[in-house]
Amino acid sequence: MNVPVHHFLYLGAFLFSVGLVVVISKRNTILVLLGLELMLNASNLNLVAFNRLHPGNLQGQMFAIFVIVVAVCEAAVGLAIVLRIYREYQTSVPDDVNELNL
Amino acid sequence: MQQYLLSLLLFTPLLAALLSLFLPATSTATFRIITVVVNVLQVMFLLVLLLNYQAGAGLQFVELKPWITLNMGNWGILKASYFVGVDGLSLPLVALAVFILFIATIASWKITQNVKGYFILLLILNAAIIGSFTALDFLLFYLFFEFMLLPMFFLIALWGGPKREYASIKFFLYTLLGSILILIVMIALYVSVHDPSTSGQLVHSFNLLHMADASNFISTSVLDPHRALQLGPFSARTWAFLLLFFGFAIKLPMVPVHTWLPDAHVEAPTPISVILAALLLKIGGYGLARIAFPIFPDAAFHLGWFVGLMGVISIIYGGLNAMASKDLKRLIAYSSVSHMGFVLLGLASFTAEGTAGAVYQMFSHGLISAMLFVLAGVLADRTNDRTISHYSGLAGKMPTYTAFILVAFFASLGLPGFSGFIAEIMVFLGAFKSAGLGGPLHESLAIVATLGLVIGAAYYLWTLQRMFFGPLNVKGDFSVDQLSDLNRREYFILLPLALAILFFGIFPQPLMSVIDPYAQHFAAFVLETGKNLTLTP
Amino acid sequence: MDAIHTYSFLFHFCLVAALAFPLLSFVLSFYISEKYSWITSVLASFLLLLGTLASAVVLYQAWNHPPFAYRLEWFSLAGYSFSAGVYINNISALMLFIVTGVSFLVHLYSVGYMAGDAGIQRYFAMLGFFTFAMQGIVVSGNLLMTFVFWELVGFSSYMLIGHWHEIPAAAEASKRAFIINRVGDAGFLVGLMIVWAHGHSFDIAALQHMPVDPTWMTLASLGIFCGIVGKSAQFPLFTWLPDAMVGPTPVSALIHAATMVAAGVFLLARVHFLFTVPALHIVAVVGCITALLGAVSALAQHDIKKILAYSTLSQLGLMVVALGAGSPQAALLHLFTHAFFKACLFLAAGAVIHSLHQAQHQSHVHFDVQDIRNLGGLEKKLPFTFLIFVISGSALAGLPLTSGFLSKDAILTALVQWHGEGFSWKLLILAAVALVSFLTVVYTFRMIWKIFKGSETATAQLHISEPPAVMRAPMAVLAGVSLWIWFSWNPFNFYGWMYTNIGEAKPFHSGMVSIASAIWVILALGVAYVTRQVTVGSPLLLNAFYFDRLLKQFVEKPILQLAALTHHADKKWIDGFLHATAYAQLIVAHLTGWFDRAIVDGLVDGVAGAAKGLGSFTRSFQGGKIQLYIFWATFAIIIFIIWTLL
Amino acid sequence: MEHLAEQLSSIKASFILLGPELVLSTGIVVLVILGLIKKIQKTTLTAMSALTFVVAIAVSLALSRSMAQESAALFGGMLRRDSFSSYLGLLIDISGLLTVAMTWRRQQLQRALSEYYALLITITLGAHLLVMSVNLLMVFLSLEMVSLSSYVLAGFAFSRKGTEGSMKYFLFGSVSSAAMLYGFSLLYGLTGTLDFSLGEFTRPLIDHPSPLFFIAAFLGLAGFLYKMAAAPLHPWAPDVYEAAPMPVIAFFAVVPKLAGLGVLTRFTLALYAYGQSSFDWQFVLSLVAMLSLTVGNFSALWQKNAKRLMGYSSIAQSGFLLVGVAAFVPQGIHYMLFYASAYVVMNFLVFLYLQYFESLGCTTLESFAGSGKILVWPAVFLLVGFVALTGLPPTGGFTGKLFIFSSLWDAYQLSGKGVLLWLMVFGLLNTVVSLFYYLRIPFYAFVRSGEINAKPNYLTFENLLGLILVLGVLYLFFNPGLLMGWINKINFVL
Repeated sequence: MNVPVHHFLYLGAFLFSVGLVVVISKRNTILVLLGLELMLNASNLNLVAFNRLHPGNLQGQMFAIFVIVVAVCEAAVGLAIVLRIYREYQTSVPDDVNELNL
Repeated sequence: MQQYLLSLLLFTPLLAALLSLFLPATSTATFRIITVVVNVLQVMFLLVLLLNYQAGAGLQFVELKPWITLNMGNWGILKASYFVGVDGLSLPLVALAVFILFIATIASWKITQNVKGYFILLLILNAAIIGSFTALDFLLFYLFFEFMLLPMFFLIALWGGPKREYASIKFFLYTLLGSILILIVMIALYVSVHDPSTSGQLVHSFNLLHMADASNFISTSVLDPHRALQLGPFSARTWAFLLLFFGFAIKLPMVPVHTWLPDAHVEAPTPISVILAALLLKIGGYGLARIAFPIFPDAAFHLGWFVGLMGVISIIYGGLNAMASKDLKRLIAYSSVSHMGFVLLGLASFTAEGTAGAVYQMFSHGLISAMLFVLAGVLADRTNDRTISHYSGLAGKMPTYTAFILVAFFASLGLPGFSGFIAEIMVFLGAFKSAGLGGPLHESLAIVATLGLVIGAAYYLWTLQRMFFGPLNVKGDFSVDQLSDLNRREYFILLPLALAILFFGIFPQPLMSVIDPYAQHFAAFVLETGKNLTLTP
Repeated sequence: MDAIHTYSFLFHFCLVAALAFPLLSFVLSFYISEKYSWITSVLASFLLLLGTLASAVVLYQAWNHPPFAYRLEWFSLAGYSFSAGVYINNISALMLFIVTGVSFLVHLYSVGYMAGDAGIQRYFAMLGFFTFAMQGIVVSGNLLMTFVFWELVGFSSYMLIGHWHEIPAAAEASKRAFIINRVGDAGFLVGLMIVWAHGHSFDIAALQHMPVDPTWMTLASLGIFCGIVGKSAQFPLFTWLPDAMVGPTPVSALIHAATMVAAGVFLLARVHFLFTVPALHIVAVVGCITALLGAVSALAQHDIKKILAYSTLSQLGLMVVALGAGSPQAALLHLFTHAFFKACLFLAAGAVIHSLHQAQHQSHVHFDVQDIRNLGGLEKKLPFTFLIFVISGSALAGLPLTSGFLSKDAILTALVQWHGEGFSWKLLILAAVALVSFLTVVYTFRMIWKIFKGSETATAQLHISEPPAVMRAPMAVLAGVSLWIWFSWNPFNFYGWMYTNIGEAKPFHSGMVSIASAIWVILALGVAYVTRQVTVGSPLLLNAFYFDRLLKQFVEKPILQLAALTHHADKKWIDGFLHATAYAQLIVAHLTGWFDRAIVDGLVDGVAGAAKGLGSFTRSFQGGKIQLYIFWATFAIIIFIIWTLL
Repeated sequence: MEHLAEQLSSIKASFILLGPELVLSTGIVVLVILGLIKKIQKTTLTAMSALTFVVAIAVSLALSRSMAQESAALFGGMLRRDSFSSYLGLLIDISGLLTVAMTWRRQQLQRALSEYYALLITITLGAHLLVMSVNLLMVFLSLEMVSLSSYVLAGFAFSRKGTEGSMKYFLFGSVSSAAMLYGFSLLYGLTGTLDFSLGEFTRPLIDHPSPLFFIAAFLGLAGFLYKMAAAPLHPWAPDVYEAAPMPVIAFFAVVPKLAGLGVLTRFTLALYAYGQSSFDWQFVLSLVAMLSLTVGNFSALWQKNAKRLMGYSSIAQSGFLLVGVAAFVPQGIHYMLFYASAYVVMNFLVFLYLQYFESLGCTTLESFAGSGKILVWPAVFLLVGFVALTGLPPTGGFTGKLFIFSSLWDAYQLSGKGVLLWLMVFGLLNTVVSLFYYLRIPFYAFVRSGEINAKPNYLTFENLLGLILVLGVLYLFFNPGLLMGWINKINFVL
């Protein structure tokens, strides 16, 4: 099975776009965090897939591992913030949290 | 001491301001005394300066000290210096500044609110004005130029009239806009100019004298007169000139960028109005003569007609507006617009007469407008009302005041015997002659400008008729009893002004002999260089 | 100037003294305490007397000697010298004497006339200054200095006409006089600019050799003529002169005789050489119009002083015609004679007014004492004044045996000579001048008749007495010099000592003209007698063809409207709203108004508005909703990428 | 493949050059541990963190003195310590120190102080690493280090609004860094290396330019722009600024900005490849700068809240800093560093006094009314700060702007690109607009009359520190030579 590299790229781009749309449009903060994960994983996919183009170079895979770690941290911080938000605002809809404006 | 005279003039007020800073705010009299002492010292320095000044010897009392020297490697060295000096252009204005600032201090005697702050700001303003008139380094000039803004802003905004906030912000924004235009050109200029005295290394100099020499432009620079880059309709040099021109024209002020002036004047306290009209406006004209014209003579030559035309428009538009003004201070403010138009017309003539007239006009208008604003202030002090239509027949009630008003009005409308006449007639002669010498102005401009004389007579005499003649009658929230004649302090503020105006109207030679060499040199330089640079492809 | 004449010290001294005394009078007036203000009047008259004596010495020493020229550098610029020059020849010496003399007489007269006036110090100060300024014009050998004094004359006339500043009409008239003069002066200034640009000198002597392009020369001379039109109240800038009658009567005498309106004619004579032929033609036409206009308007006036004012207009017109016709001598001769008899007439009229005022004051009857319709039969009550009036009136009318006959004759002769042979438009001018001299007789006769003859009406109940001696004396002196004898031995030949010495004498005198003129005048006298009861009721003439209203309507009002408009526009900047202006009737007004609203207003309002608008635009992305932020940022990046890649 | 021993020795050598960062790391650990002690004095924590910064500054100074000016690659090319990064690191440390000083004045109000300081130092450490990074992986990691800590710190007001700011910051930041990461991944694919300082990175880009590359690079840039709060990735800034505690804002306005600027400079210079790049990065940066200036200045005109106003001001200041980079001439970077230094001083001057006034209840602009008459010195110093931010003489802000715009003019003369001229004119005219809002607080303070509950007290810590900062701002105008001489020694190599 020899899938060309650009297929991975398309998939990555698709994942990234979906993630972005989710981030922008979902009304639940948890889902927004999921969208973020999608976006990060789109990059991961790219990084790993590019190994095809640059064989013998493990930097991409390394990077992906780091990204996964960072994504975990990010999720942790994000969830903590969401919890705080819920405590203060009794909602997890980002749009409803808009006391800071203008 | 002689070689430090200008520095003494400049730093005495700053040191006094610093000293005042550490004195308790409660001892109000101290601040007045300190300021007066500074003024007296400045007068003494000025006298020494005048006695040792040699007319026709170019720049004198020059102090040149390195200030900023930055070695930027391949790019070259950036050099700004503490470079001051006086010549036939700046000496009259420095003298005027010292005199008017003294008058302003005396006129400030009645300030009671926050005396400390007021006098500190006044002292800073003092230094900035003197500095602007003496600086020969663009960066230094710009420093002083900007330095005037904040004290002036607060002086109007804190001690001004009812609409002071609006007026002060308008003043500030306008002037800042002008100074930004100047800043743009300053940046472009110093990058483009090198110091010819240093061989080998490229030295980017802020020295105005270097900038005025066309051969000092780095040949790759956009502003190099021999390689004028075309940017849209004009060459880069013309653009630069236009920016400078409008930058200074705002200060001058020229129609249509004049509207900050009436507001600022109407709202400012009397001494500040005096300084504003007598000195700050002159910096516009001074900047044109010192910076815009000599550095870009080709563009100035090319656009001379435009400068002259704007001058004529200012003369007439300002006059018409003065005629329709209902407030005495506003009327005087508009008359300033009209009179400063003569400065533009004179400078744009590229003749010795026109230039001398322009400088003389700056000096003379400094005296006359100071007197006018003091007079307007006298009335405002009495009744807090400057509406022209609220008064009638003051001549009978306030005879001395009316006498001074007569002097000031007739001096301002250019009656012979007063200094304004000499200035205006020189401007007219120069402006008319310009075309014959290959200068940029058409004869018709001078002819149209004579309308300004008629309009000037019309609004002043009409005001006289309305306010001072006819039967005594007042309207508004005050009574006739409040209209006391001049008190002694006011009298002694006005008398020296009136005498000075008269003196320079009857004996122009002392002042003219100072201006003359400068005017000749200036006119010949801009005309010749302007023509030559224009001819070179 | 082949023979260099050295002037004595006495001459120098007297020349300085002649000018210094009036100035001294001006200065000293400020130092006399208000309590003793009457001293001013005496002191001033005394100083003027000294001045007159000094100028007499000057006249004596300079008469028929080579001109005295002295140049003092006022200031120098660019290698050119702006000098204050003195130039004394026969004309200026004579004029100096006449100015100082008449002024002295007026001063003297004023001692009586103005006694008790509150502003007497100011009055005499300005009178002195007025004289000084006029003397300056007379002796100046330099156009710039002339212009300086010219303006100063305007200033002092402003102060004097508006002497009674509490009266609104006086304030109005003085303002008007100054502004109208300024209009002329603006033209004068243009003339000066042309002269300077081409000759680089203002020295009158030097200008005679100035090579100038004829077009510029014509323009320059017309420019200077503008100044003259203003000062000598020629058409169309004459309206200030009748208005100026609100000033004190001695001032009117001075203005009309020696110090103000004379300046124009004098200057015209002095710089006559600058005038090119086309320019002279215009001068002649303007003079002619003025003369006619003055004469016809005088017919319809009821106010004594107005009649005299219009008569001055018409006489000045005659002088200007003579100058236009190339005969400065004739004009000057008439100027000199006119100075005496017109001063005399005004003083006499002043005497009438003064006496009637005094009488009114005692009896508390009020009517307009200057209106001749209220007067009549004063012959018996004021015999001395009547006599003076008759003598000086005859001179004005140009009856034989008076100075006026001589000078008018000179003008007519000059015109006859000028128009030459054949038929040309110049003949029309000659005819007009003849008509003017005819009308002059008519209105003068009518005026005197109405005041002194007939029966008393309003004044019948009044106890009227002659004015004091201090007023009578100057009148007597002036009446005396209104006779022919001072100007030419032969009462029918103007070609006397004065005429021959005030210019290049042209040996042209036609006895025919004198005879014709004498007959013409007698005829006019007859007509005047016959029609003495006819009143010319034309309001058109009464108001001098509504000229000032015309000026008001078409010059003043638009300017004020324009001013209001520009101001309005400026204001709107500040207030930030526009509303339609009621003043926008004129196209110009519309245009400037549009310009101001669109361009000038637009600046601050526009910039501020745009800034705020832009601010609210850029801010509008900041709604507080985080997902929207992200959306906008994404959107912006996409736009950015697309824009850059394309 | 190197030998392990060699690698180890190179890592050892790297550690020596990583002195300041090690100091900071130690500080973090110590502070966290100290936080565990129940009865610890708050002052002790403050002193400890101040000490950390002081030592870090001292170590960096010592290091930059001892180090030959050559740049040194650390950890096999992950980081690079050169004079550029050292200088920025120093600025960042000084900012940290000033933040600690500001915090000291309100430490009693601050909950979880040890964590607060620890996070502060973590951000500093991340910023240090960020400016040293030449590897995309390292860039990502250090950027996340800064970001994650910032998200938390932004909520340290422990208020409703603080939490909201924190959330917005987090969401916006995460998306930006995800986008950046995506861009990085594409760049890796296109070039085959993560080290953007290498020729390998730029060569394929010069040889085979593709739009994909541009998109990738621009997405990468977006991450830096977000960190700098430059348009169009600025919207988080005002919200976060309004909600966070004052010292934190002061810190945010400088440290992440400078760190982002540092890495952006390196990154864009690599992309620009001495003008060989087929994409006009100069144009892009000019556009970004103009957009930032416009958005920042014009939006600020409307603000009524001092903190929010400063948020927009910080956006506009990013625009000014970017101008220096956009010139793409060597002295442009130098001048940018000068302006950045001046910016640190004037920024802290302003925030110091904003905090002071906030403690007196002045949060909205109107509430400043009348304060200038009672609290003369604080108001005057605040005025100086605002004047400096506006860029008027005689302040370092003016000199900085003068320098930056002269390098821009130079760049314009070299390239003749119209966009640079526009940027210059536009940027300077923006000064006028900025004046409008910068002067509003002094305007209320001095001109409007109002009541304020305070007693004039000259001898406060704020006034002492303020005086030092004011003198600094003025000194930078009157004698820029000293600092400029130091900056000039910075030899900028990729």
